[in-house]
This record gives sequence, structure tokens and C-alpha cells, in this order.
Amino acid sequence: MEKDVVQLLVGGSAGSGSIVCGTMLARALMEMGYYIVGDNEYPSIIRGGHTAYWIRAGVRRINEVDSFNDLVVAMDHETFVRHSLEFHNNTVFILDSRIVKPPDNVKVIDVPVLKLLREEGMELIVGNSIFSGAVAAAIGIPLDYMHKAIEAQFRGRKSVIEVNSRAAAIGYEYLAQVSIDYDLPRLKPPRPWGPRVLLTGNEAIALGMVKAGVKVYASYPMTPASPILHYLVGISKDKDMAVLQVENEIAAAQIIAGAAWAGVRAATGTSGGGFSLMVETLSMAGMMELPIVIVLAMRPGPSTGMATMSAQQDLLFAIFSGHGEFPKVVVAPTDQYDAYMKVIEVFNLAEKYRVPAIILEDKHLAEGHRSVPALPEEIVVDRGAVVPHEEAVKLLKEGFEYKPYQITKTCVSLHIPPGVPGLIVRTESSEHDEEGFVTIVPHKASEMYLKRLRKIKYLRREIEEKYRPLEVHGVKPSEADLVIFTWGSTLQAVIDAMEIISKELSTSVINISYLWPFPRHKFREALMEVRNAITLSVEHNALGLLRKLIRMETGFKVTYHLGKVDGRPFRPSSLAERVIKLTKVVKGAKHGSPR
Amino acid sequence: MEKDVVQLLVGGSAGSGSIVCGTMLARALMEMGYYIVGDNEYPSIIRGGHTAYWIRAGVRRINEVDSFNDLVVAMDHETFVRHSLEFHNNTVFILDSRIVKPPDNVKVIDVPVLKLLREEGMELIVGNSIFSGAVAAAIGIPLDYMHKAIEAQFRGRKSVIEVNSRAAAIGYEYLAQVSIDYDLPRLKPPRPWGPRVLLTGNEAIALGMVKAGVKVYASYPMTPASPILHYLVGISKDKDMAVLQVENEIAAAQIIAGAAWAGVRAATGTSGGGFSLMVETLSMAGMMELPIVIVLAMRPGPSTGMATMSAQQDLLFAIFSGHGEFPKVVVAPTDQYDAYMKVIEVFNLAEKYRVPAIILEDKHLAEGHRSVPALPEEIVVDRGAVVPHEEAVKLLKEGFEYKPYQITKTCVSLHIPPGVPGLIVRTESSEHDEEGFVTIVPHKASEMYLKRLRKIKYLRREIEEKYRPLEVHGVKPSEADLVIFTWGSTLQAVIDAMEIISKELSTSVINISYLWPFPRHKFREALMEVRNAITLSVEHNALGLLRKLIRMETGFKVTYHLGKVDGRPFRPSSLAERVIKLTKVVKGAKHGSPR
Amino acid sequence: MVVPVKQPMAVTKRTITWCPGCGNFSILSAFIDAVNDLGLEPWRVVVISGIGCSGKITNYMPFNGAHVIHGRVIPFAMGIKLVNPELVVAGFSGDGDAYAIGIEHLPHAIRRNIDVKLIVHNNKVFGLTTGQVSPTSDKGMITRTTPWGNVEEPINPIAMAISLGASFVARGFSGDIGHLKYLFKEALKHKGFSLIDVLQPCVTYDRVHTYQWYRERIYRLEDVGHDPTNFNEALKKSYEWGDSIPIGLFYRVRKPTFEEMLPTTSEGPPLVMRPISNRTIRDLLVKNHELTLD
Amino acid sequence: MVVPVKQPMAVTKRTITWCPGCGNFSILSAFIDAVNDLGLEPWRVVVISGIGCSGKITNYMPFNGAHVIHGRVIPFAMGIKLVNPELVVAGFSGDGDAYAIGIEHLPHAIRRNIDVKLIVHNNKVFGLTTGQVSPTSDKGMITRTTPWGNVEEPINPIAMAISLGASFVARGFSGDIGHLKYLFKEALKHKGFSLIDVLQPCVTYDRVHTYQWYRERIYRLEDVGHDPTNFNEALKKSYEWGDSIPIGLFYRVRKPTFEEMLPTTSEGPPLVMRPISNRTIRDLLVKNHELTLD
Ligand SMILES: Cc1ncc(C[n+]2csc(CCOP(=O)(O)OP(=O)(O)O)c2C)c(N)n1
Ligand SMILES: Cc1ncc(C[n+]2csc(CCOP(=O)(O)OP(=O)(O)O)c2C)c(N)n1
Ligand code: SF4
Ligand code: SF4
Ligand SMILES: [Mg+2]
Ligand SMILES: [Mg+2]
Repeated sequence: MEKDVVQLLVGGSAGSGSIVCGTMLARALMEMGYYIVGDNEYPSIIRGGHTAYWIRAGVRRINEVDSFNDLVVAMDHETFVRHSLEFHNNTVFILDSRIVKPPDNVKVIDVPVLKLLREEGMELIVGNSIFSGAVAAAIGIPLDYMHKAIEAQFRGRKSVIEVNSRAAAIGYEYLAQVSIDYDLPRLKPPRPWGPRVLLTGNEAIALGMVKAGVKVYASYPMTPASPILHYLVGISKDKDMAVLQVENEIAAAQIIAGAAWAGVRAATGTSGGGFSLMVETLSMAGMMELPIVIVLAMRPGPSTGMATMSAQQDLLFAIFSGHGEFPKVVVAPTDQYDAYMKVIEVFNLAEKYRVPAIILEDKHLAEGHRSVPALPEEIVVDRGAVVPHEEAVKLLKEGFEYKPYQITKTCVSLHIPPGVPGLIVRTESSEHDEEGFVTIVPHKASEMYLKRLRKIKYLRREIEEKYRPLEVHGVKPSEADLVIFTWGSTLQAVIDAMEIISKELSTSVINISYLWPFPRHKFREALMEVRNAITLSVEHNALGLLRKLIRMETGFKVTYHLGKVDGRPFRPSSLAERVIKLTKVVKGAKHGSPR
Repeated sequence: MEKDVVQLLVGGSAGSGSIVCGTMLARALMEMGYYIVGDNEYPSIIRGGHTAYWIRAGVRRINEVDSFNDLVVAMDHETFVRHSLEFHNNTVFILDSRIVKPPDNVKVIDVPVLKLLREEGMELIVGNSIFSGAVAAAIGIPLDYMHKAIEAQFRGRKSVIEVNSRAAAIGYEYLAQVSIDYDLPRLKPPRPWGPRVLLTGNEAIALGMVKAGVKVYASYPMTPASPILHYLVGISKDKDMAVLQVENEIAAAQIIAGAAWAGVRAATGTSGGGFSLMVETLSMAGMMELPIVIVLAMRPGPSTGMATMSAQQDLLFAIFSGHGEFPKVVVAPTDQYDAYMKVIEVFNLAEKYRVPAIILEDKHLAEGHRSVPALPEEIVVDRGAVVPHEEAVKLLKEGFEYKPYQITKTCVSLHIPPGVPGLIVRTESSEHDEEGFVTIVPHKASEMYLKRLRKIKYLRREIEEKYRPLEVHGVKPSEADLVIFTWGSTLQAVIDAMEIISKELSTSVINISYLWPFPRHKFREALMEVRNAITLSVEHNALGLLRKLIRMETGFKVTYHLGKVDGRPFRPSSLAERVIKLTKVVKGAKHGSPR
Repeated sequence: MVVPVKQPMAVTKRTITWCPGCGNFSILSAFIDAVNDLGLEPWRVVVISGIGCSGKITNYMPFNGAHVIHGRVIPFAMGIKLVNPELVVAGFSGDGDAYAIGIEHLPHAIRRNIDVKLIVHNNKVFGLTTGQVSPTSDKGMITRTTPWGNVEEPINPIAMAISLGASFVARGFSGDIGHLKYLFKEALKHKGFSLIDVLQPCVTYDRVHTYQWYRERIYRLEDVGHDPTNFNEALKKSYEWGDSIPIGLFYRVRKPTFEEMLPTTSEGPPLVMRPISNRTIRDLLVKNHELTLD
Repeated sequence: MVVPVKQPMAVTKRTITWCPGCGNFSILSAFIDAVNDLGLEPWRVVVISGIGCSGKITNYMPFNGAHVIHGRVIPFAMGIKLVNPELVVAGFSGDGDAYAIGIEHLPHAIRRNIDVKLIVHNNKVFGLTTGQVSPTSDKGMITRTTPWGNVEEPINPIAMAISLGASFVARGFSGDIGHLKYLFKEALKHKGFSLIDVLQPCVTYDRVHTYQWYRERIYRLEDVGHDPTNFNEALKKSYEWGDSIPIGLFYRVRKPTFEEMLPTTSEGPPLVMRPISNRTIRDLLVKNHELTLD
């Protein structure tokens, strides 16, 4: 039976290549023209433990991986244990029965990987490619596509490509010749949908930084942000980027602050623990009005928490981070394409208003895969208040009197970096006058403090008018029985869940991507006519942080919150189930006895 | 004319001893039986610049210094410039006209300090004591009281006491013999009010720590928290306290975390910049359930801001500091007596619920003086979940099976520190099981994450039932035309302003001292019947952070906010003026044309 | 590796999740053996670790354990030692943990000479975060974050510690477990801050510094009659690297420890044992604040 | 002091708020003179300072200035140098700034040999925060936070820097302004990370280490024919302290700088001058992500 959507799971121990195997399959499927979402889970262990890679592929746009797998590659026994609730009656298991013993009464295709490897004189390390070939044959990926995917995966490493291609072919051929007496999950023919790429959120962010013209990326490795560093370092020379791993997160933040003051776009990336160490510098950037950009890739806390899992627990910490009051931009992209665009937008905003910015992503977005339309080249890079050297020289010639912290109508001052002939510039972490010298004179200090905060008004207006801080999915909120609020990558599961829920309740989903300054007007506009709908926030945390934020900023009470704190992202069907259950309880209560 | 209340101002350059002079006068006045409030202002300069010390003394309880000075000691010219708006027609200036030239048409008592010093062969450094003696004579402080105050000030340093006492006597006698042809501000006779002390907020906190049984205080100096360190180090040996200045704030926070885990009460103190560096450890304490206590002494930010000034800008940063969600206690005392009590309460709460805590004070409280009733010795030290070694030994003998993170009804687990014969204990910054070993098993991780958060419920209940998280001053909110919300030391100015405002509008003041977990029930209770009152928050910041918090936690909209961002604390009369103006505008708008 | 690796069980009944062959295994067993050999009661021993592959070690040891955050082993350990000097306190860090993010604490621990032992699992790489460059990576080394070759000179922890005046400085090697145990025992017997930098091959991310590579170069200071009381000799030896690499005890001197010097802790029982119920502030009110009784 | 102190005016038309007689004055004038002597254009010079009495210096110098936060002079300076190596970048720290809260950056700046000069106003005390103990305070020293006498050994920044492989290490003295200027000029001419630790009397909080105290002990390395290319000699000299205290250039060696080695910056114009409008990602999409065109 051919299906619209098929889901695969590849499970194995860390180091078994299960994630590589999954990634290659995802790539091949995308290449064929399917829409792809890929998710992975791995422990904080280099070898051993259990890792999983899920691929959901469809002939139409899909948003999130779900908890029903049609085909499972089981490279370890844990695959059965950990994912026992993710199988259905027709799930087909591909495995080598010499490695793992499947449970009784499941549909198994036994591929003697170890034997095949031995026969071919191949090393254990390429076993995952035999599996990938077998899967390709099972679900109908032509071998050619697998070869292409393998080439992409091991780019340039000729002998590795060669041996893995051979292994895939062996797996493919083996499967082609075994007789299977039950239906295999096969996809309907793809309907190719234009130029597209398979990306993780981190790759998209890295690409956004390249495009935005970032010149310095300094970072201290931390899961799940490190892949940005790894990616950028590889392309740094070609793209005029100084990419550095430094001694700690304080240094990373300070280096980009220095670089930003010296006139370039600069960024860093980290997770909660490292971000904590950057907070003092963030406040300094607020005072100095430096447009540094920090990617905060969230994982479950508190503290070390679960280092390789996903969460959305840091929203309010990010928004209120730093001592003293100062404007900043906090934005949370929802998918890979959005992440790329938001990086570019955020740099433009940061440099236009001379404010620091935080890009919040969760591990699920950071490391998950998605097929997205080819990222656009034609974007606007607007350096806002930054005056390049040549231009500064011209201005000075014309008699322009420069003050680094001049109070203007929008309260934004031009930024001329040091190094312009004849000009001396200053910056200061203490309260300062317009020239950048320390001051404690009361009215001057107030004026400068408020100068910085007044920018919020203009910043908010620009975000509300030029960008899309808030998006509505599904029916209009005024027509909905249920309005769900969400943010970040959780939107994806919510949208897929909406489809299920909509069968019972007309549902509207509101995603907020520009979280700070909060888009109050857009929010009021969208919610204007909501009266009797059940309102619910779905967030990957316990306390409902967006819900708190909405109430703080608008007074609007989102009545319920569905959270999750096991580090694993939401899956659409179980989310839908929870939502439906909740709405039933709510309605029951409403119509029940008035206790 | 004898007055109920008199206010003095001593102005001079840093290093001139103006603050010491003011402190001695404050001490003498308190000794006599007056109520005292003292405030000071100094620049971030060791010698030079301008410093000021205000003393307000009354025969009845007073709360805040105001902006009218009856008597001014002018040791520098800046005294006239900076405080020009703080004088009235009858202000008397005491000065040496060889040092400063007074403006025309003011009432001056010229004390030839330089000449007197020269005649007596005294050094310039004791000039401030000549002034203090002169002031004493002018306002009616018997010389004996000055001598006592000098003794207290220079405790133990015999020759210093001797020379300063002599200097004070010279000033006193000089003034007694000059003829003054206008009224001097003199206080009515005091009505002594029982055992009392003159304290700064920092001293009160330090005393609270002594009483609470703190065993380790580790800190890195930072204005305005450093005086706690200075105070504690002096008494450390007597009080079994290890008091350390360490390499940075990260070390300070980690050392007290280690000490807390090892079984003692431990604390640190810092300001915003240093607190930023402690945030990562705070999150660790959240995960490890360690009852560390951090004093966050606020000064204006962002960043270095105005290092020696006062502000309340860090409320939401403190509340949401740390990645991941975890319970913490945030409390803001309103005066010196309250500060002492809150330290003790907070340690009891922190150890009972195994949560970290933050004590928020502003520079105004930290370094300002106040006469308060002798601090009580009879307080309750309750170590809550901490099991002392001997008790642990007994428990183990009885067969008790100990798990450091056992899930109990209130979700609080007993804490047995390491070092108990036969017992091995563990703590872990990663998500962990009840024994303290790393886990990423989904249901276990969720359970432990929620275990910690569930404590909030019990914690909030205890705070609401046993402590006074919220206090109402003035008329009941339900009967008020105006309800003012405030927190921290700003309460003092608000209360004095209330007296003035009450002449026009019946006013209620609500102070919230336990800010997190927010006392929702008490708040609702207090605000239940507020209908048409104008609601207003008065805070020493720009954005109205308490106002935001109230809305987030209760949905209640405090309509207006009066802030201040010049680093100087509120003064009652100008505050009252601003409030009255605002209420007039509001009412005008209400009754005006319905546009 | 399609065949799942077999992971051994620790005495704490937790699976040990290091890669097979990892140099961390010998640090684990050498330390446990050293403690046992010295007859220290397990409940008197406290081990603290940072974050990294190295940091997992506390989960595998039958002692009181604190697995803290990245880079903060020293101050957390110091807090413990300060309030309970009767405990034996040992820290375990990675080279990233100790020499990158946590390096600020090292010179100060040395200045204080607090009686904490710091064992650094120096694998010249960030292991747990998948193979990035570390402060001890060689110049030119290709890692995940230096695809063009590392441009920074490696830090020399032994030279740094000796030059800063550390009272016990040693280097061990995971491939010489007997010697490692000897060093741990010496450190445990020493009173004062002790640094033991252990050359620990990372079999996954460092294909250059293998056991073999080290074996070809390493010699024991103990075998060449090195005098660990000779400061200048120790400093000179600390710069030896390349074709011959000394392991062993470089330097040891007995100096008063922080706990022994700090007025509060220099005498009397451990702070944790001193009562607090009897704390009074009345004396302070009277003495420091001129308590006024009407 | 009832008579207000007269505070001098800086060339930047700001009042200089150091105490009269403070050792910071000579650092200020020696540095300005050094820059002028070398004929460096002021707009090409960038000075960065931390927080402390020392940190105020950037407000008084006629150069591009950044007054950053406590302890972060080095990384902020590094960010500037990296994107515009044509600037002359000098940092000014206190001993607390550089050796307490900011010490973590020092070994790494040294390893990188980034071309930044770090001048440390070493007054053996935290000045601005009113006289607390510092990492360079002597053992036994009475300060506001060590009323019983400091129990920690002072750090030896010269020994530390040399032993870590710094390419330029010098010690100056505020009381010898000519020599100080000479050292600053040498440092400004040197390519690579330079540490100049300046013995700077704090006339308010350190009554022991006065100008006089130093004058009685100090001698110039230049006067005794010290060879600054001799590593071992330099290291040996760095331990000299007490009755005779060497000032001068301890060690200097030319090594490639970070900017010279990092692939991105080793050639081409300064990063800040390179255009960004022409940045493309298409090549990356095609090469790294197998852009699929239907
Ligand atoms: C503040 C912070 N930054 C970054 C990380 C991520 N992180 C965890 S372990 C590690 C480095 C591991 O290297 P090392 O200390 O050498 O230990 P190894 O794994 O090699 O034993 C890093 C960067 C973290 N946990 N916390
Ligand atoms: C994070 C942080 N912690 C503490 C402080 C407070 N602080 C300001 S300057 C200073 C130390 C000053 O000593 P030093 O660096 O030696 O400079 P000096 O004043 O002696 O020149 C401290 C602790 C701060 N500004 N920031
Ligand atoms: S990655 Fe390296 S250090 Fe980490 S467990 Fe594996 S071999 Fe050991
Ligand atoms: S306190 Fe010391 S260092 Fe600071 S200005 Fe005064 S003399 Fe100079
Ligand atoms: Mg390592
Ligand atoms: Mg200093």
C-alpha cells in the first residue's frame, strides 16, 4: 500500500552510525522530492548508550515527526525497549538477528549484516550503510539516490565514499532478493517542489550568519550550539570570518563585543550554562549600545540538566537577563528556513537600534533536520547606525560633529568605529555623557538611561510593522473554539496536532517569534475578538513561560498550559490527545455542576 | 523655635570626613533619644569629588530623609551647587569662609576651622570634628554625647579618639560663644524609646547572618555589598565564620555551594555585575537543591552604571535568573530591622525547602543609617531538611535508608552532608535519580524536574501563612482613592509621602517583601475590594518591574508607574508632589471629555 | 560499529559510559585502589568532578560525590574542605575543565595551598563535546574546531603550577596504572594543594597521542633520581616534552595550608561541627553599635 | 581633610579623580609620551581599561577608548585587534582586574600571542573598592579584608607570564617615569602579547609599599646587563623580590602572532574593511547541502 507519509526510525548505540544512516536516508528521500522532517536523540556518551534518528517523509508538507514508525532499523536491543510505544501492528523491523533478538510476533526483515561484512572483508563501521541500502530497497529509494546521499555525507573522502557505497549496494541487493510476505511501507511517488535543501537549525543559523556578513564568531563549545561553531570554522576563510574557540563564554561574549565596537557584525552561540556567563557582558552591550548577537540553544536545565535533550525553559531568563534595564531583542525561530531569515532580520534590527539580541532555539530545532526551500540570497543587509570608515571620513570632512552617544529623535546614535583618521571615539560601561565620558550628574544620567530605553518604542514599532512577530495558523482566533499559543520549534508539533484536533474543535494557533520587545499591538489585534474559546499554551517547559509573558505584557490570561519536561520534543498525536482530553475536562467542568 | 523634626546635611569632598562627621552626629542624636534616618551619597572616587551625608532626626518615628535641610555643613563649594534645591529660607550654613565662599543672602555661621586647627597644632584631618562640635552646639547636642559618638566611631584607637574629642570640643565652644542673630533649628526634647541601635542595612544583614549561624561567607568586593564582607571579616573568628575574599564571584558562589552541601549555612553578597557571574551557580544550586543565600545589593545599571548610587532595577533579573526552571526565594527588606529579620527567615526557608535564595537590597538601604529597636536575640533557627551528623548517625542505626533526592510528600528530601560514618552521599548537576546518579530516562527525569518545582506550592503557602509577604500601610485598599505599590527601601519615602498625599486623597500603600514565589493569595485578599482607586507603583527604576510582576502573577493591572533613574533615592515631598500631580491628571482625564 | 559496545558496570552499579579503551578507566581504578591502599574510609572521601567525559568519574566511585558544573571543581571542593577539614577532598577535571573554563581558580588555589587534590584527565581534547581543540592540544593539531591546525601554543600545566608555587605537582600516565596509583597515594598523603596532570589517551578523538605514542617517550622521574624538593630542577624538568616525556612527582614542599592559617579554621573542631544555636549578636550590638538602653 | 583637594584636568577636559600623589599619574603621562614619541597617530591608538582606579585612565587619554567591565580588558581588546590589526591596542588593568577576576584570560592571551599590550597598575590592593586585599598583596599584609594579615601568598605575575611563554614581559615603576616610558615604547614596538606590570604605589591604602620603599630596593635590569632573550635568566630574575627588586624588560622574543597565524586574518585587509554585501551562501548550499533543483 502506498502512503502519503511514511516514518522511519533508526536505532543503535552511540557510535553505531545510526544518526548518519538516518541522515543519509533523509537526504536521499529529499533528493527524490519528498518533504522531510528528521529528529534525533542521543545520550551524552561518545560510544555506547542508545541513539535514535527519526525520519518522516511525505508527498506533501509535513511539520513534525510523530510517534508511529512504519519501518524501524534496530541496531541495538534498546531500540525495542525505548521505543516500545512507537510501533504499530504493521511496523516492519530491519535488523541482523545475530546482533539483536526481536520480540515475538513482529514483522522482521533479517539482514545478516555481520555476515555480509565478513564476506566482503569490510569493517564493522560501515554496517550502518548496509542497513541504509536495505532500507532504501524496502521503501523504494533507488540506489542512485543513496549513492548521492553517501557522497554528500562523506564529502571529498573518496575511500570512505567508495566503501559506504559498496556497503549500501550490498544491503540494497540483499533486500531486493529476499522474499517478504507482508506489505512494506512505501511512499506514493513524490511531487518535486522546487529548489530545496536539507538543513539543521544550526546549519540554517550558520548560513544566516554568513549571509548577514558576520565577521567574528567566537564561542566555547556547548551542546547543542557547538555545531554552529563547527560549521562556521570550516568555511571561515572563504567567508572572511574569524571563527574562534576561546577559553570560556565570558571571553567569547567580550570578544564579539570588542569586534562589534570595532565595526563588524559579530556573534556567539551557547546553551544556558554558557549564556549565564555572558549575562554580564550582555548588560555591558546594553550600556555601550553594541549590537552583539547571542544564539541561546536551549536544553533542559536547571544546570547541566540533560545536555543532549531539548527544552524551552529559558525564555524569561533570556528576556530579563542582565542587570539594569536596557533594550534587547529576543527572537525564537520556528524552523530552519525561519532561523535563516531571523538571523538576518535580527542583525539588521540590532545594528539599526544599537541593541544586543538573543536568538533562542531549542535543541530540537538546532539539531533536527528539515527539507526547506533553497534559502534566498536576495536579502537586505542594513547596517543601520553603523557608519563605515569611508563614509565617516566623508562626514567628518563635511564638518559633522560626532558624539558616540548623541541623543537623537529615535534615541539611536550613529556608531563610528575606532580607526577613522582624525577622529577619537569612546565607549564606556559606566553611565556616560553623549561623548562617552563617565558621568553621575543626576539629570544627565537620567537622560542617558532613558535615551536607551526610549529606543524600545521605535524598535517595537518596527518589528510590528516590518516583520511578522506573531503568526496565526488554522482558523481565525475569533472563530476558534480553541486558541493555542506557542513559540519556537514546538509550533511544528502544534500545527500537526491542530489537524487532528480540528476534527473535534475549530482551532487557531498563534505563534510568537519576536518575543521581546513583546508585540503588544499585534497581539491585541489578533486576540481582539476572542471571547469564549479555550486558551492554552503549549510549551516545552513546566511553568508556561510564554503564558506568563503574555499576561505580563498584555493582561491576557491564557487559561491553560500543557508542558513537557522529559527533554523529548512534543509529538503531534500524543499532544493532540492531551489537548483533546483537556478540552473535554474543561468543557465538562463548564457544563457540569457549578461547584 | 523647637521642632519635631530637623534635617542636617554635611557636604564635603571625598576624604574630607563629611560622612564620618554626619555619622557621629547621627549617633549622638540617636543616643539622646531621637529617631534617626541617615543617607549618604559619594562618587566612585577615593579623594576629591563631592560627598554628602543627610541626617533626619525627630522626636517621633520618621522614615525617610527629605529635601529640605535646616542646617548645612558646607566643607566644599559643591555643597551649594549640588544641593541648591534642598535649602529653604531659614537654612543655616556652618562653614569656614576661608575654605568656601557662601552665596549671598544666606544665614551663615562662620567657624574658622583652619585657624582653630592651626592654633591648636592639629592636622587637617580632624577638621570634620570641629564642624561636628559646632553643629552639636548649634542644634543642642550636649558635648558628652558627641564624645560618646566619637568613641564609638573610632573604637579602640585611643589617640584618634582623643584628638577628635578635643576638636569637637573646640568647635562646640567656638560656636557657643559666637552671637547668632537668627533662630537655629533646635529639636524638641527627645522621648527616649527603649533599647536601640544605629545601623546600616549591610550591618543589619551581617548581624542577621551571624544570628542565623552562617559559617561561610565568601565574596568578591563590590559596591554596595562590600561592607558586609568588611563587617563579617572583623568578627569572623569570634563567631566561627570563615570569611573569605576570593578570586571572583563565580568562586564565591561555588564555595558557598560546596559549603552548603557540606552541611553549613553559607552566603555571599554582591551587586548586579557580580550577581551575573553567580547565575550559573544559582541554577546549579537549584538542581542540587542547595540552600545558598545571595545578597544582591542593587546599584544603577546597566553594566558598571553608577557604582556608588542606588536603584531597584534588578527585580525580574533576580527572579528569572538561572537557566531551567527551579524554585528560589527572592525577598526585599524595607529597612534595617526588617533586613535582619529577613536574613533569618530566608535561611530557615531555604534550608526547609532546600532552595537557593536572594536577598535584594538597594544601595540606599545597604549604606543608609537608621535608628532601630535593638535587634532581637530570640529568633528561631530552623535547619529544616538539614540533618546534623549525630542525628544522621542515629537515623542510620535505626535502619533508615537514605536517598539524597528522595521524593516525599512535600517533595523536600532530607540533606545529610558528607562525612557520616558508613554513609555515602551524592549530588549531581545533571538530571539525576533519587540517589543522585545521572539519569535521562524520560519518566524519571520528568518526575525529578517536577519534584523540585512542586516545592513551590508548599513554599508559597508557608510564606503566606507564616510570614508577612505583603503589608498594607495607611487606609485599607478597599477604602482608598489611591493605592500605591512598592518594594524595598522605597517604602520609606512612600510612607512619608503618603502622609502628605493623604491630605488630598485617602491612600493605601502595599509593600511586597516576599517577591518570589509571588504571594498571590495574599495579594488577591488585599486587593479584593479595590474598585475605583487609582493604582500606582513607585519603584526606583524605569519600567515598573513590580508592576510587571504583579500583572504576570495575578493579572491585576497597576495602572501607573512613577520611577526614578538618576541613582538618587526618592525624597518624600517631591515624590508626593509627583503623585499628586499624576492623580490630578488622571482625574482630569476621567472627568474630562470622553475622547 | 553496528555491534553495540559492551559497557562495564561500576562498583556503584552504574554503567560506565566511556569508550572502550579510554584512558579514564585507569584513573578510576588507580584512584579507588589508592584510597583503599591507604585505608581511608570511603565515607571520609569526597570526590568532585566537573563536566566532560572525565566528569563522569564521580558516578563510578564508591565515595561521597559531587558532579558540579564545568570548570568549578576547585571552588566547590574548597567550600567542602573549609567546613570539614577531616574529609579527604579530591577533584577530577578535564583539560578543558581545568585549563580552559576553570583556569582562573588554579593560581588562587595554589596561592592558598588549600588541601585539595586536583587530578586532571588531560586528553588534549574536549572529549564529551566531540573533539574540539583544548588548551593542551599541540600547535598544529587538527581537531573539530581547528581543521586548519591549531594556531595556539599548548599550555604547560606543570610549569605553570610549579612557577606559581604549588606545593605538590605531578604528572601521571593512564598507561602506567601502578605509577599512577603511587602518585595518587603520594598526593593523598600530602597536606596542601596538589596537582596531578594525567596524560590520558582519548582513543576516539586523538589519533596521535595514543598509548603507544606515549610509551615510546615516557620515562619516570623516579627512575632517574629526580629530587622533588629541588624547585629549579623541577621547573627545568617541566619543560621537557617531545622525544622524552617525564612522568612522576616533579615537586613537593610542605607549607601551611589555607585551613591551617585562616584564623577561624586554624583551631577548633570542623566548622560543620560547631553549634550555631548559641550564636549571639548582643555583644556585637553593644560593642560595634553602641546599643542604647534608655 | 577639610580642604577640598585640587584635582588636575586631563587633556580630555575631564577632571582626574585619582588621589594626589597616586602612582597612576605617571602611568598616564608615560603612556601618552610613549605614543607621541613613537609618532603614532592618536586615532590609530585604542586603549581599553577595566574597572578600578586604574580603569579611569581611558577617560584621561586622547586616544580611542573603551572602559569595559571588571577583568575583561584582554578579550575585549582581542576582539578589536582581530578585526582591525592596523590599530595599536593597549589594555590597562588593575592587579585585581588582571590577576583576580580576569586572570583566566592571561594564559590564553599568552598562548595566542595576540598583539595586545597589557599594562597592569599593580598597587597590591583593590583601590577603588577601598583597600581590600589583592592577589599581589604580600603575605601578612593588613588590608580591609585581612585585618589579621593576609594568609595567601602573592602571585608572581612576571614568573607566571614568562613560564607560560609570553613574548614580552616587563616590570615598570611609577616612580621611574622615564624608564616606564621606555618600557611602553618597547612594548608598543613589539609585535605580540606584552605584559608590563607596573609597581604603582597606592598612597591611600598601602602605607608600606611607598615610593620610598620601592626606591630603596629597585634596580633596572638594563643597568645590570640583563639579556632579555635569555629565557632561563629571565625566569630566574622573576623570582627576585625583597631587598632588591628588578624592573625593566625581563624577556622578549618575536613569535608569530595570533592574527598572523589565523587563516582568516593572516592575509588580506583588516576584516572591518572587507565588504559584506557580496557574501553569498549559494556555494555553501550547493557544496555542503546538495541543493536540489527540480
Ligand atoms: C559553562 C559551560 N560551557 C560549556 C559546557 C559544555 N562542555 C561540557 S564538557 C566540555 C569540555 C570537555 O572537555 P574536557 O574538560 O577536556 O573534558 P573531557 O571530556 O575531555 O574529559 C564542555 C565545553 C558546559 N557544560 N558548561
Ligand atoms: C564583576 C565585578 N565585581 C566586582 C566589581 C567591583 N570592583 C570594581 S574595581 C574592583 C577592584 C579594584 O582593584 P584593582 O583591579 O586592583 O584596581 P585599582 O582600583 O587598585 O586600580 C572591584 C572589585 C565590579 N566592578 N565588577
Ligand atoms: S571520547 Fe575520548 S575521553 Fe571521552 S570516553 Fe571516549 S575515549 Fe574517553
Ligand atoms: S586609592 Fe590608591 S590607587 Fe586609587 S587613586 Fe587613590 S592612591 Fe591611587
Ligand atoms: Mg579533555
Ligand atoms: Mg589594584
